[in-house]
Parts: sequence; C-alpha cells; structure tokens
Amino acid sequence: MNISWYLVVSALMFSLGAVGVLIRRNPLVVLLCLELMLNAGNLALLGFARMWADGDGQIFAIVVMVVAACEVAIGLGLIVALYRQRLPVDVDELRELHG
Amino acid sequence: MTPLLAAAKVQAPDIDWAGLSPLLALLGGSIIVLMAGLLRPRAARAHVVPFLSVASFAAAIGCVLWQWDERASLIEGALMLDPLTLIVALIVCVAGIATTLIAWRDEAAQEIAHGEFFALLLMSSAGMLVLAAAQNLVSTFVGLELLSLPLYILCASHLRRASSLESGLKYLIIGSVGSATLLYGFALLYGATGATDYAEISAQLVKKGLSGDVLVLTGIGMTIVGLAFKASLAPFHQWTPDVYEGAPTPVTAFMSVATKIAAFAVIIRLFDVALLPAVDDWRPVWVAIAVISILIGNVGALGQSSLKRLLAYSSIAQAGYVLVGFVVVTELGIEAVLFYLAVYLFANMAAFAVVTLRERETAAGDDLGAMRGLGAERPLAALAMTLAMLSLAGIPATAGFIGKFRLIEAAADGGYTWLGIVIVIGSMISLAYYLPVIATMWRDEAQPAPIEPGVDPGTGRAALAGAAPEADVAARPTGGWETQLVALVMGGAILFFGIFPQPLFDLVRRGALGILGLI
Amino acid sequence: MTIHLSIVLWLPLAAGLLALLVPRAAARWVMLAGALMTLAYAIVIAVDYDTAQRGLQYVTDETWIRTLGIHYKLGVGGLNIVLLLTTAVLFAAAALWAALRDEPAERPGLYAALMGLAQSGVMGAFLAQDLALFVVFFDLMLVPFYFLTLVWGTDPEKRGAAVLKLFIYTLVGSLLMLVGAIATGVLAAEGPGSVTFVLSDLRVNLISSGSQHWIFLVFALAFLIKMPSFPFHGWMPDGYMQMPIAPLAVFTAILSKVAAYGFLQIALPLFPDAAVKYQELLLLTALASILYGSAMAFSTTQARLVLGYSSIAQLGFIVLGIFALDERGADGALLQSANHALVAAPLIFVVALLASRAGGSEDLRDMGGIATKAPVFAAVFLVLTFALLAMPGSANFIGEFMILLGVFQAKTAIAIIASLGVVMAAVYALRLYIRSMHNRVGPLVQARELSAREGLVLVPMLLVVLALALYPQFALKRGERAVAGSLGATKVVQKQQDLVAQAKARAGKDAAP
Amino acid sequence: MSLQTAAWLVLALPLAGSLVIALGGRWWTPRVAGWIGTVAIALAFVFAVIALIKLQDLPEEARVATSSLWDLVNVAGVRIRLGIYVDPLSVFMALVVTGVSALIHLYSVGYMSSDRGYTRFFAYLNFFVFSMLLLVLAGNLALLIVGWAFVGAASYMLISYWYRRTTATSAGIKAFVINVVGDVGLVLGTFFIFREMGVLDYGPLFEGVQGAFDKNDASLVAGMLLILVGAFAKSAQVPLHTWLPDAMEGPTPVSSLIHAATMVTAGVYLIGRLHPLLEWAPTAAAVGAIVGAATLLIAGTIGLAVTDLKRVIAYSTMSQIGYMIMAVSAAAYVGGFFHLMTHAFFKALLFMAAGSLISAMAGEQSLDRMRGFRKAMPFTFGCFVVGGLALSAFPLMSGFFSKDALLLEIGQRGGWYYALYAAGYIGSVLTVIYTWRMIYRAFWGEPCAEAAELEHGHIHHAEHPTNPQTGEIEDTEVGFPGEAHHIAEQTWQMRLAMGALAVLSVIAGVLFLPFGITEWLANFLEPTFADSIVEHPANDGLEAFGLVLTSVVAVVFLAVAYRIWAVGSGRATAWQERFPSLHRLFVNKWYFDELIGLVIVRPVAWVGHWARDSFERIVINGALIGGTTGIVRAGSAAVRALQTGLLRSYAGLVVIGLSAILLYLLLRAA
Amino acid sequence: MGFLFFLFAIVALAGAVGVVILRNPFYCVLALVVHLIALALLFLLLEAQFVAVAQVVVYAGAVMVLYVFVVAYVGGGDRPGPLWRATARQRTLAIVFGLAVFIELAIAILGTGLKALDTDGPKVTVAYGSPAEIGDLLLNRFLLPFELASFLLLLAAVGAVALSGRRAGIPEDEIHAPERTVDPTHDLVSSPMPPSAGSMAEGVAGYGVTRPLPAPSEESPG
Repeated sequence: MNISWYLVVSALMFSLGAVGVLIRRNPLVVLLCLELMLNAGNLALLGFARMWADGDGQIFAIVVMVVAACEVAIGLGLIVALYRQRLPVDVDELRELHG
Repeated sequence: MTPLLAAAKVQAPDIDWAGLSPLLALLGGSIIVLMAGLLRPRAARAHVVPFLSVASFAAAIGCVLWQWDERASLIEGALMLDPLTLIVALIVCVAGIATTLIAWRDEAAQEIAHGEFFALLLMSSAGMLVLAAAQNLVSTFVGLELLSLPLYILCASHLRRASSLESGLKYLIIGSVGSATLLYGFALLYGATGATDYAEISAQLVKKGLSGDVLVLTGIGMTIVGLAFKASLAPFHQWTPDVYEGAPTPVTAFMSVATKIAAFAVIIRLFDVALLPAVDDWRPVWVAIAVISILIGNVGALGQSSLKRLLAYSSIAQAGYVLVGFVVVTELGIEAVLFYLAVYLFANMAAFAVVTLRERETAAGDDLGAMRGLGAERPLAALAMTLAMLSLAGIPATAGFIGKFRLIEAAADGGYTWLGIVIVIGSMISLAYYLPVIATMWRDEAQPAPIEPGVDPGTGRAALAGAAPEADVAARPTGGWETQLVALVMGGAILFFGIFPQPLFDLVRRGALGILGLI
Repeated sequence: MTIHLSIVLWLPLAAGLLALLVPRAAARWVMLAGALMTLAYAIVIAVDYDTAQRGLQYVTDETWIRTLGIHYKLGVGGLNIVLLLTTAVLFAAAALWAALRDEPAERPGLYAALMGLAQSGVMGAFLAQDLALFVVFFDLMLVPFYFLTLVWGTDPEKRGAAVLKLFIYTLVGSLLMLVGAIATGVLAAEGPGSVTFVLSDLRVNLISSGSQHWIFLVFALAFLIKMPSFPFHGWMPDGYMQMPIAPLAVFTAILSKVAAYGFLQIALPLFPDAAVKYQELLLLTALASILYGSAMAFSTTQARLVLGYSSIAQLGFIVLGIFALDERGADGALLQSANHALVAAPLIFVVALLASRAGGSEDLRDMGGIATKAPVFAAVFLVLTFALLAMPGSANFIGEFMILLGVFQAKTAIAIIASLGVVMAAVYALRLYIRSMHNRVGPLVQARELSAREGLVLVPMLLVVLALALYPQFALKRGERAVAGSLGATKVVQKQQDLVAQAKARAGKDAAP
Repeated sequence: MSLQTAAWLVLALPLAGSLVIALGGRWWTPRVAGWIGTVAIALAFVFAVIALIKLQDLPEEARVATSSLWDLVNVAGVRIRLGIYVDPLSVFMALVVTGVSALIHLYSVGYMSSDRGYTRFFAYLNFFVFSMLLLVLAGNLALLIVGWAFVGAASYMLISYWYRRTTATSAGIKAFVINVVGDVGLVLGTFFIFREMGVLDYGPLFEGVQGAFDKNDASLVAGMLLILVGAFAKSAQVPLHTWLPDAMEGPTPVSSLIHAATMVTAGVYLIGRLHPLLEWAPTAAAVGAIVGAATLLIAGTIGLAVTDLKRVIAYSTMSQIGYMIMAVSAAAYVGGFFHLMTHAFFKALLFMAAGSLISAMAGEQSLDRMRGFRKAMPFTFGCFVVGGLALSAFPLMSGFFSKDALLLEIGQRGGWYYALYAAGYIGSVLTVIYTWRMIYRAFWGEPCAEAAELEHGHIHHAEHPTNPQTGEIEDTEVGFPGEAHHIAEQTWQMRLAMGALAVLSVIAGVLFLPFGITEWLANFLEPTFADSIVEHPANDGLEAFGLVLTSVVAVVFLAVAYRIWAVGSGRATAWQERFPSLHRLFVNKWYFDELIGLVIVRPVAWVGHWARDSFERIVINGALIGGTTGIVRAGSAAVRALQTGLLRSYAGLVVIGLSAILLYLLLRAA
Repeated sequence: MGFLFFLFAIVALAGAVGVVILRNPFYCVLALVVHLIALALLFLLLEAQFVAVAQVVVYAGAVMVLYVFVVAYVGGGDRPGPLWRATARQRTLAIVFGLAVFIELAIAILGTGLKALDTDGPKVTVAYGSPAEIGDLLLNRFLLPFELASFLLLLAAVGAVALSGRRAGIPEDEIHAPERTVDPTHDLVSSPMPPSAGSMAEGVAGYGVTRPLPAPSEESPG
C-alpha cells in the first residue's frame, strides 16, 4: 500500500481528534480525542519510518506513547481532583477564569 | 545470545558527565527533594524541602559556570552543550531559585505537599534545559513534555481552589493540543527529510532541495503553531491569561519567565539551525505572529483588574517583542533575544513577588486594589514593582529599556525597522496598563483591608478550615521575607542593568555563536 | 576629559536621594541646597566657558555600553551652555518655591528625589553628546513628572487620568524617536560592531537621504509633541491643570526647550536632506501652532491654560526660527528658548499666587482688582507679561525679531503671517494681566501684597529676565558658532539643490531653442 | 560735556526718575514723588538745551553724532547697537518732548495731588518720557522699535491708570494692541529694508538706500508702507485711529502729554527720520500723504459731532496730526515739524484747560452738561481761548504760522499736491468750527449748576463719583480717581504750566515767519533734511494767498460758530436735522469701530471660540486622542470578548490559526 | 495487503469517529480501544512490530483500564442543553476547520514532491522494527529520550497521585459542609454529587442510575 494512504488516514485521525476536542464538553472524552491526535502523529511517524526504512521514527513513536500515557495519567488525576472538589466535569463550565 | 545483543554490548554511548552536570543536578535534585518531602516533621518539610530546591538550582548554576567555556555534543548528539544552552540554563535556574523563594510559604506548595511541588519545579526546569540543548526532534519533544507535564500539575497544585484546578485542566488540554500539533509537524519534517537530527534535517533540506516543498512547509507550519503555543504567542495565546490567573502565583511567575525562555531557545535552535534553508518561507509567519502578539497582548491587558491576568497579557506582548529579535535571523538578533529574556526575568519575577506579597497580606488577592497604599506602607517593595513595570514598559534607566533598545537595533540591523516601530507602538499601549499599577501604589494612601483569618485570599470567600494553615493564625499575615527579598533583588537588578548593562551583554554575547554557522 | 559636567549633571539627583534619607522637615532644604549648588556649579562652568573656542568644552567621553556603541559623552557647546544655565536657574527657583512655601506637605523627601531626578534628566538631555544618551535622558526626564503629578497633582480625582494621558502622549513621540535613533546608528555604521551613537561621528557619516526622511519625521514628531505643537497638544490642557506648581513651572519652561534644542542639536545636522525637504511642513506646523495657540490663549479662562496655550504659540515661533534654516532664525530660536523658559516659569508661579489670592481658583472670572493692594506684585507681573508678549526691549523681542528676520529671509509670506501671532500675544497676555490684576475686584479675591518669601522666588527671576533683556548678546554670542555648525549641513543641501535647479533651468533653456 | 554725554543724560534722567519713584514706592510721600519726576524731566530739558548748544557748535555739514554703549545683538550679520543718533531733528524732538513734559509734570503735581496712585502716576509718566526720548534718540531701527513699543506700553499703562474702570482697561488694551499692530508693521518694514541692505543703523541706511534699491523699488515700497503702518498706528491715522478717542480714559495730563503733545507725533517723527528712504519710494510717500489728508478731514468731521469734551480735543489732535503726516509725507518737513511743535504747545494747553474744566464739573466730561463757565473760571477760559485761537490758526497765533508754512510747502510741490493743499484748507474750516463749538458751549450761556457753585468759590462734588463714560458708580475703595478736584484757578502749579504754554502758543510762531522774515527753525533743521531730493520751488504768490485764506477762514468761521452755538439756541439742532445721515455718520465716528469689529475683532474672536469650543473638542480631543484610544479600546474589548473562558473556543482559535498558517504556506508553495 | 490496510484503516477511523460522537464516555473509551487495536494492526502492516505490541500492551491495556476506572468514578456524559449559546455554531465551525486542516494536510501529503511517498516503501530487513533494533537505538542513539521518558513516567505517577490520591476520598466532615461549594453559580448544593461515586454501573450509565439527569438548568454562566 502506498505510504500516502497511511498518511491520509493519519491526517484524518488528526482532524477527527481536533474536531473532538472542539466539540466535546466532557474532559474525559477530550482527553480521548487528544489521544487520537497523538496517535495520528504516531501513525505518520511510523509511516515515514517505513518509507525511509529508518528506526528513528519508531523510537519517536514509542516516546510519544509514553508521553501520551503520562498526559492521560495527569489528565485523569486532574479530572478526579476536579470531581472531588465538586466542580463540574464539563469544560464549558470551567470558565471562572475569563476576560 | 543473539548477535544483536552482542553488538549492543559493544556500542556503549559515550556520556560526558561533566557536560550533563547541570541537567543531572536538577534531575537529581528533584529526586532528593521528592524524598525529603516524605520527612515527618512539618517544619522540616516546609523549610528543608525548599532549601534543598534552592540548593539544587544553585548546584546547577555552579555546574553551568563550571562548564561555561565548554562546548560539546552530549549523548550521541542528543544535546548540545554550547553558550546558548548554558545561558538558558542560567536564566532558568535563577528563575527557579526566585520561584522557590516566592513559593517558600505558599499555600499551593503546602496543599500539594512540598516535596512534590518543588520536585516538579526542578523537573520542569530540567525539561527546559533539555529543550534548550536538544539537537534532535525526539529530544526536543521529550524535553517539551518534561517541561510541560510538571507545569500542568503545578498549575493545579492549589487543589482546593477551583480556579487553580480549572487552570490546570485548561493548560493540560490546550497544551496537549499544542503538543499533538507539534508532534504532527515533527512527523512531517521527519517524513520529508528522513532525519531527526537538526543538522541532518538542514542538510537534507538543502540536498534534496525540499525547502519549498508543501510537506516541509506544512510541517513547519504545524511546528510553528506548537512552539508559538508554548511561548504563548498570539493567536495561540488564549490559555495564557486564564492559566496565569488561576495558577498559584509562584507557578505563574515561573511559567511566565522560564517557559518562555525555553520556548525561545528551541525556536532559535530549530528554526535557525534545522529549518534555516526554508527561512524565507517561515519568516513571514513568525513576523505576523510577532505583530499579532504585540498588539493583542497589549490591547488585552488594558483595563484588567487582576494583576496576574494583566501580567499574562503583558507576557504575550513581551513574547511578541522577543520574537522580533528572532525573526531577523542574525547573531545580533539572538543576542537581543537572550538579553531581553534575561531582563524580562528580572521584571516579571519582581512583579510576581510583589503580587504574591500582597496576596498574602491583603484580602484583595491579585486585584489591582491590593496595591493601594503600598508606596506608603512598603516603599521598597513598591519601588521594586515600579521598576518592574517601568522596565516592562521600556522606560530608560531600567533594564527593559536597554533590552528594547537592543531588540530594535537588531530589527533595524536586519532590515525590519518597521517591526521596531511595532514594538514601540506596543510599548505605548502598554503604558496605559503599566502606569495605573504604579499610580495605584503611590497615589492612594488608603490600604485595602488586611486579610481576615479564614478567608481565601484568592477568591475572598471563606476558606476551608485547615486549608491554609497561616489563615488559622490570628496574627496579621506577612508575605514572607523571602518573597520581599526576591522583589528587591530583582528590582535592584533592573536598575543596575538599566544603568550598567554591559555585564549582561557580556554574558549573552556568545549565545549566538555557532547557531547560525550551520547554514 | 573632565568630571565637571558629570558633577553638575548628577548633583541634583544625589541631593534628591539624600533628601529621601533626611528627616521630613529638612528634605526640602536639602533639595534647595542641591539645586543651588548645581546652579553655582553651572555658573562657574558658564563663566569659565571659553567663548572664543570652537567646539565642545568640558568633554567627558566614556564608553557606557560597549555592545551598543553608546557613549557617556557630555559636553557643553554653544547650543547648550545657556540652556544649561537656564535649567539650573529654573530648578533652583522651583526648589526655592517649594522650600519657602513648605510644598508639598506630604512626602517631601520623595518630592525632592523626583525633582532631583527631573533636573538630572533635563540636564542630561542638554549635555548629552551621544544620540542614544540623549534619547535616554529625553525619556527619563518625563518619568519624575509622572510621579510628581500623580502624588501631588491638583485634583485627586482627575490627576491620574490626566497624567496618564500626558505621559503616554509624550512618550508616543519619544519611543518612535528611539526607533529612529537606533536606525540612525545602525544605518550610519559601516558594519556590525561598529555602531556608534556619538553625535560628532554621526554628523560625519550621514545616512542615506531616503532613510533620513522617515527618521527625521519621527524625531520631529517627538519634538513637536513634547513642545507641544499644534495639533499634538492634546495632552497639554489636562496635564497642565493637574500638575503641581513647581514641577509645572519647570515642565512648561524647560522640557519644551529640550525639544527645540533637539531640532538644532540632532534633527538638522543629522538629517539635513530631510530637514530641507520638510522645511515647509515644519514651518506650516509652527505657523499653525502660533495662530492656534494664540487663539486658544485668548479664549480660555483658566489662567494656567493661557500660559499653556501661549507656550504652544511661543514654541511655534521657536520652531519657525529653526526651520527658517537661516542662522538668524536659529540664533533667535535658541535665544528665545532661554527667554521663554525664564519668563514662563515665573508666570506659572504668578498664576499660583493669583490663585492663592482668589480663593484657590485659577479661573480668570474669579479674579480681578488685585493690583491695588499688591502694587509690587502687579509690577512684577506686568514686567513678566510684557516679556511674554515679546515687547520690544525684552530679550524675547530680540528673539522673535531674529526669528522673524530669519523666516523673512527664507519665506517672506510665512513671516508676515506669523507676525500676527505677535499681535495676538499682546491680546492674550494683557488679557491675563488685566483680568487678574485690574478691573473690579473679583468675587473670590482677597488681595494681598507679595510676601517676602514669594518675592524671594519671583524677584531674582525677574532680574535675570531684565539682565537678559539688556544684554541678549550674552546668549546669542555663545550660540552663534554652534548654530552655524548645526545649519551647515542643511546649507550644503540647499546649495546643492540650487545648483541642480540651475543646471536644470539651463538645460531646459538649451533644449528650448 | 560732549554732545553725546548730554544726549545720554537726556535719556538717562527720566529713566532714573522713573526708577527712583517706582522703587521708592511707598517711601515717597506723593508730593515728593511728583517733584522728583518733574525735576528729572526739567533737568532732561536742560541737558537737551545743552545738547542743542553743542550741536550748533558743530559744522553744519557734520551736525550728527552717534554713540553706543554695547551690542544688544551682533550675530549672523545682524548688529543692533544700544546706540543713539543725535542730529538736529532728534534734538528738536527732544526739546519739544522734554519741554512740554516738564510743564505737564508740573501741572500734574497739582492736578493729581489727591489721587492715591500718585507715585505710580509719576513713575509711569517719567517712564513715558524716557521711552519717547529713546524713540527720538535711537540710533538704529531696532532701538527705535524698542522706544516705539515702550511709549506704547507707557501709553497703555497710563490709559488704564484708573484700572478699576472696565472702560479704562479695555481702552488700554485696545490702544496697546493697535500699537502692537504698528510695531509689527514697523518690524516687517524693517525686514524688507534689512534684507537688501543688511544694516539697521541710520547712517549707513540713509547713505546706502539709493545704491541698494532702484527708485520706487517694490520691495522698498512694501517696506516703507509697512513702516507707515507703524506710523499710522502710533499717530492715530485712519483706519488705525480708533484707540485715540478711547485713550481719553486716561487722566487728563496723560491725554495732554501723550495723546496730544508727544507720543502721537511719533509717526511724524518717524517719517521725518526715515525721509531718505521714503523719498526713494514715492508711492509709499503718496500713500502717507493721502492717508494724512483723509485723517484730517474725517477727524475734523467727527470733531463736529462728539459731545465729550476730551474727545473733541482728541479728534482735533487726530486731525492736526493728519496735517503733519500729510506734510512730512509730502516732504514738507519744516512746516510739518513746525506744526508739530506749535501743536504740542496749544494742544497741551487745551487739554490742561479741559482738565481744569472737568475738575470743576467733578469729573463730568459731556459738553451737554457744561454751560457758562466764563465767569467762574476766568483763567481756564483765557487759556481755552488762547489755545483755541492757536488751533484755529487765528492770525498771528503760532498755529497760524505753522499751518500756513505747512500748507505752503505742500502747495509748492504743485501738481496733485494741490489736492492735499485744498484738503488742508477744508480741514481748517472744520478746525475752526469744532474748536469754537466746544468753547462756546462750555463757556457761554447761562452758568450751569456746577459753574454757579464755583462762582460761589466752591468746587462741585458729586454725591457718588461716577465713570463719565458709563455712568456707573466708581469703585472708590482704591483711592482713585482722587476725591478732591483741582482747578487752575486754585492750584498754582497748574496755572504756571498753563500760563507758560499759553505764552508759547502765542509766540512760538516767531521761529519761522513767512517770507523769510525768520528762518531759525528751517536753518536749524536744514542739516537733517539737506539730503532731501524733493524740490520746493519758491512761490511768493501762493504764500501770500495762503496767509490771506487762512486768516479769512479763521475769522469767518469763528463768527459762524458764534452764531450757531453762542448766540442762538437750536441752530445746531436744525443743522443736524437737515443732514441727518451725515450727522449720524459723524456721531458714530464714520463707523470705524464697527467696521474694525466686523472685519477683524469678531472673526478673530470667533476663531478663538471655535477653536476652544469645537476644534479642540472635536479634532484634538475627539479625533486625535479619542480616535486612537477608541481604536485601542475597541481592540481591547474584542480581545476580551474572545477570551470567553471557554476551553473549546480557545482550542478552536488554535485550529483556526493552524489552518490559516497552513493555508498561507500552501499558497506560498503553490 | 491493500485489503488489510483498508479494513484496519476503516476500523481505526470508525473507532475514532466513535470517540468523537458517542455521547456516553464509557462507550467512547471502548471506541478508542477498538481504534487503538486497529491502529496497532496498521503499525504491523508498516513493519513496526515492537511498536504495535507496545501499543496494544501499553495503550489498549494499561491506559485504557485507567480510563475505565476514572470514567466509572466520575461518570457523566456531555450534559445536555446549551450552556453556551454558540455551541451549535461552534460545532459547525469546528467541523469546518477540522475539515480545512484535513484538506490542507492531505494536499501536503499528496502534493509533495517526495516521490517515496507514492511507494510502498523500500524493502526492509527482518531486523527492521524488531525489539533488538529498537533496543539498540534506545540505548545508544536515543538514550537521553529514553531516560527522560522514564522520568516522565515517574513524574506522571507522582503527579497523578498528588492530584488525586493524597487525601483519599473526601473527608467525612467536609461532606455536609455547604460552604465548601467552590462556586455558588454551579448550583451544586442542590444536586450534590454522590458521596460514594465509583461503581462501574454508574460509570456506564452516566447520570442515569443513581440519580436522574438534572434538568437543563437556566443558569447563565457569566
């Protein structure tokens, strides 16, 4: 299969993730969408790595995976903290800070 | 035993421990601080931990000075030990020490526990070092995350304050969008060139004649967005005011200074080294971002009553100014960027120190009203704040003026004099919000109500019992001498370097060496 | 290489800082001592100044910021010696005023420090022989006035906004000028690393004509705003109304002159092509200032604003003289700078004294009839009024005479229109005098004679005005050579243009048959 | 003592007197101040006489001396010396000025003695004399302008001497401003001349003018016209004369000294002084002569209609100065200056007498209220008659000879100058009528209440002192105008001064009698005007005709006036009803004030108010400041409106920014 | 290969769409798991065996479990009702600009001059993507990122614990203290959170099980 196909898929994933971030109000789901965006990056990396037959991209992908995991962990921690402060788990209601 | 494993044994990477020492000091420090946070006595936690944090930063500074004249590529070319790295390290560590001092008595540190708070601070600083020194995309990305993730936590560290949590979550989500965009940009760059090392990317761009290729340009575009986001440049700035306002003030101080420095270091490295062949393509974008940042930052800060918010917008504008030094792509420009960032450190740290001081002393929180009567009550702190504001506005006899001078000179030298004019137009607008701060301090004798026990100083609402141990004490709260010390030292530095800037120039002079030599 | 100028430059600030440390009661006197010592030092320098010698004297030249190529270069020459002296006199008067009247009641130490900073700033702007240093002082001198107005301004409700407007408005020009100055240094440099801002070097390495144009315009804008000149005077009414008296006196008197001095010291020698090109523009601006300032001055009822608007008109004359691009005009402008400073400051004090006799009101409608019980006051005021309206016999007349003569040589029509300003000056100046001193007693007036303390401030200044009236050549002689030097470059440009025009005409004539 | 020293002393003494009186302030009792002033001027007169003697010692062709103290200006080719220029003309003027001034000072010592501003008055008066002498003796155009402006200032200070009167202060400012207009004209005129010649000193100026300019060169004409504007303003020539009647707000000695005898003749002096230039610009000279002629006619007609005693004399002054201006512009120098001198005597006398009369009326100046003072004030009446006869050129009085000489010299030039000559005689008719109208109305007929009171040896006092112009009650708190009134009959200083002037008014004609009987004055002034390029061909027939005509006019119209105002009543009214529009024109002073108001004052005031009320608000504050801040504010509002606090909108902006940047880069690549 | 690619790609994209559009967060998580597995298969097609395995183990395994727990603890989907007037418009805008980004990326990918993109990639050795090669790279060339990644994990652990774990649960004495409401505008007092949240059922059902959905509130956030 052409590498371009993989990349188009990854681009679509990236855009879907971005749209998700824009339209979802539950931070949990927003985090999931962020995972989508990062995974899109990973797919692109691996596609290019295949194209160049190069290991760098794969390493990069692994690192990204770690990063994604860390982000998720922290994000979930934050959500739990919010929840325990009886704050709404809804990004649209988090707008005490504005202006 | 496969042949591969055998091969792995043979190839042990060469590690220059001396060169890595600043980074190691910070990372090691963070572990030690984390452990010290487990100490039983509360006093030990409250004072030993920050002390250790200061010691770690000091050790890192010591290492930086030790390695001052060195120049080396570390760990298989992952990092570069050069003047730029060292200068950034120095600035970050100074910011770290200042932040530690400001945070010494901070509620947020207590809330999330001292060990964690300061360890995260150290880790974030380490991330900045990595970012500044990174020589390939992978290191850069890891450094960026190492910088960002602790900050997400630190922003939310005042766990019982809704605004703190809100800022943490906002920062995390928007930051991750930025990271993902950056990653995708990196992926495209990697894809186009087949390389992750900066030097190699540059070489490939030239070799393959790719500098105008859509794939590369798209990669560059996404990279710009990701980095602009980290440096809080408009139009990717919107998280900044909210996060700065909501985060605990010491964290805001650190973010506003250190993050920016690291972000600019990586922008310089990435664009002036790896992407230099495509300079004509990306420069207009950065120029536009600079102009938009200057205008939006200054305009947005007008009429803000929250000082932190005001400083947040101001930091957007300041980042715009700094960017002008970068877009000319000259050594002079890089030097101007570094000088300005150093100066910016003084001004912002002084300002945030005073804001923290008043947050703890008055019930007005970070509202402008908290500054009332400061001139009469604490003339020295007021003087420091005044100098900070004047420096940010770029009034002579402050370091900020010299910084702007250098930036404009760089712009003029690089043929972008009109950007110099944009800078001063921004400065003019900025006077309209910096000066009222000064006016409030010196004009009104009446002081805001002192903090009442049991009231949350951030929100003015009743605080949770036990949430703020100081608040339980009936005595009039004080801002802490450490905080005031930071304000005074930084204020003094503003004045000193405003009059005798030469030492600072000598310090940053070599910062640009070797960056642009790779063309 | 001497240290004298550094001493005279920083002495006021040092005294001001000292005043911060001494007990409240002593602070004003420390300020006064500082101002008087500065004055004495300035007089010594002026006496010792060798009028026969060409070029700068007492030069101090140290590298200040090596990286930026900025030198700490000070020097006195024909352009600034008299203005330096004037500055010292005015600040001494302001300090005397504050000390004798126990102004201000609150935080005198801070007041003294700020006044000291202001004086050092103004003197620095006059003494600086480095473009960047000039810009630094030009901006810096404004800062203390911000605080002075902020803390001690007239109306607690309005002063904050007014001074903000003043500060931003005037800095608009200054900051643009900063860009212009830097661009000048960079463009004049032969290569990176050789950037210098020393004026004497920049005068030799002129920048290209194209760059001169915009840089000249930003400099001109900065100077015109600072003066202020029509139509950039929007900050003036509010700022003047809110500023405390002693700072206002020095502000209106001397800060505006820094701008005029800047034209001669910087704009003309460094940007001669542009100066010639924009001569008409500047002349018309000046003309508009004269007419508009005068018209406003005789229609406002606020005594301070009469002086404020009259300053616009007077500064218009000064600009007119400078942009005659003729030695006579520029000589006159330089003289007039000193004259107007020496007249405007005591008049500000007079307005304060009038207000103190009119129930605190500065509205002319509340005044009147003060002269009867205060003949000495009336006499002092009258002499100052005559000086303000450039009555022949005053040095102001000599100044305006030279200015108009210069303009007349260059642009006759403009000189004739500008002379309307002289007539209008008579109207507004006398109106101010008559409506406060003469006519029926105003509703709020409680007339009383000049007290000894008040006289101690006004009379010495009056004597200086009279002395200069008798011997204006004192200032003219010192300025003559330096003014000629300042105009030298523009003269060359004009001559070249004339030659080109002649050649063209000749070519045209040849082509015609 | 050298000539120069004497001249400097003439200049220095009044200045010293002024300073001593002013700085002494309250230490001087009023009398002392008055005497200091008088003595200073008297001494100045003495030194002027010494200067005259010294000057006569010099050979005729070198009868000029200069001296300077220091350079006021000496840069860039401009040199202004603080120097004097002593020649017959300036000495002549100095003599007239100091002489008349001394007498008027003496008069004032008595007249003003109850006024509490006494010391101030004499300080001003001395300062005025100093200024006038500075004007006269100045050695260059710049210094002349200084003196010129100083007399204007002194005039202003003295006009608004009773400064609690709004009428006085506004008259003062009017006088000053019109004088400044003149100053400006003078300055600009000087520029025109300086541009070509590069000098300001008289000597080189007079010698070089023919080399520097072509005859009637446009630039020279322009310059001289502007200088004439200065002369017109100072000498109250149309249309710059409107300040002079208002200047009568000043105390009467001031009117006498400044607004009759000396200052207003400065224009005549100026033209005489600059005659080498003016003769080289005949167009300008013609304009001067025509304006002078117009003024003498216009002022004469107005003098017929006004009823304020001092204003009648003021218009008469204007008219007489019109003669002089006409004369000197037409190169009739000797006649002009001769008339200047005699006019100084008799006009000062008339004003002094009028002052005495006004005192008797307790400050009232309207002729309508005066009647029959002949018996009550014999001395004053006598002086009035002498002055009136001289003014109306009654045969053998000084005014007869001077006016005759003046008109003769004009007539001698022939051509269109005959028109001026005729105008002069028409003016003579008017002069006689308005002079005797005034005298008959005040002194003939039934004594009015005040006169009757005075006949009983008691000077009238109004219950409340009022401003004669507006009738509003005076603000007497300040002590001026003084409570007591002084009339010549009771005050010896006044009598002495008036007596001396009366004698001079009668006999001064001997200095220059027709048909060459005496030519002292002509001989004396000869060195100054020797360089005149205008010919005055002798014309004995014309001379004889003039003498006869002058005499006839004086006698006949004196009688006519007697018929109208002294004998019958109602005849004046009948004339008025017969020519109502003409009467209205004269009463309203040819509407000059209204015209100037319409053309200059109102537009300027409108511009001022427009600037204040509209332009400043709309353009300066609105557009320039408000516009800028408005844009910034709007930007601020927009930025803050975008900052909704909604996370998703922030992310949205990131995506929008991203797509925008990518779009740009893609377009760039394409 | 083509067929497999399309299959996996469609599944992966379907998973992604599911994440974005499914209302219940629990289902979103499940959709993501599907997506991740499909993605791992795509990785395999790209010869990145090690990454593919790591993806399944780390992501679909560990991380998703964490998610499920949190979803269960916190619960809740997008609450209905427009809290912000422009929500609908925002959705349109989001889709428009998301599409724009996609189109731009697609143009970049398809329009590039890089010829290699239109190939299946060069032939690769067996070692490519194998644990050995990965390990070699990680321990040599990418030692620093590798070490730092470990640090990142440490910090994530510390952070997650600090944020959520330190004071386990809400202290009993605070539960009934009404003044603890952080922001009165959130109207939380009237609909208190369940004190014992955390059952899987709750998580799956969102608001549905233990309490009814709160009525769309009229509150208008400042």
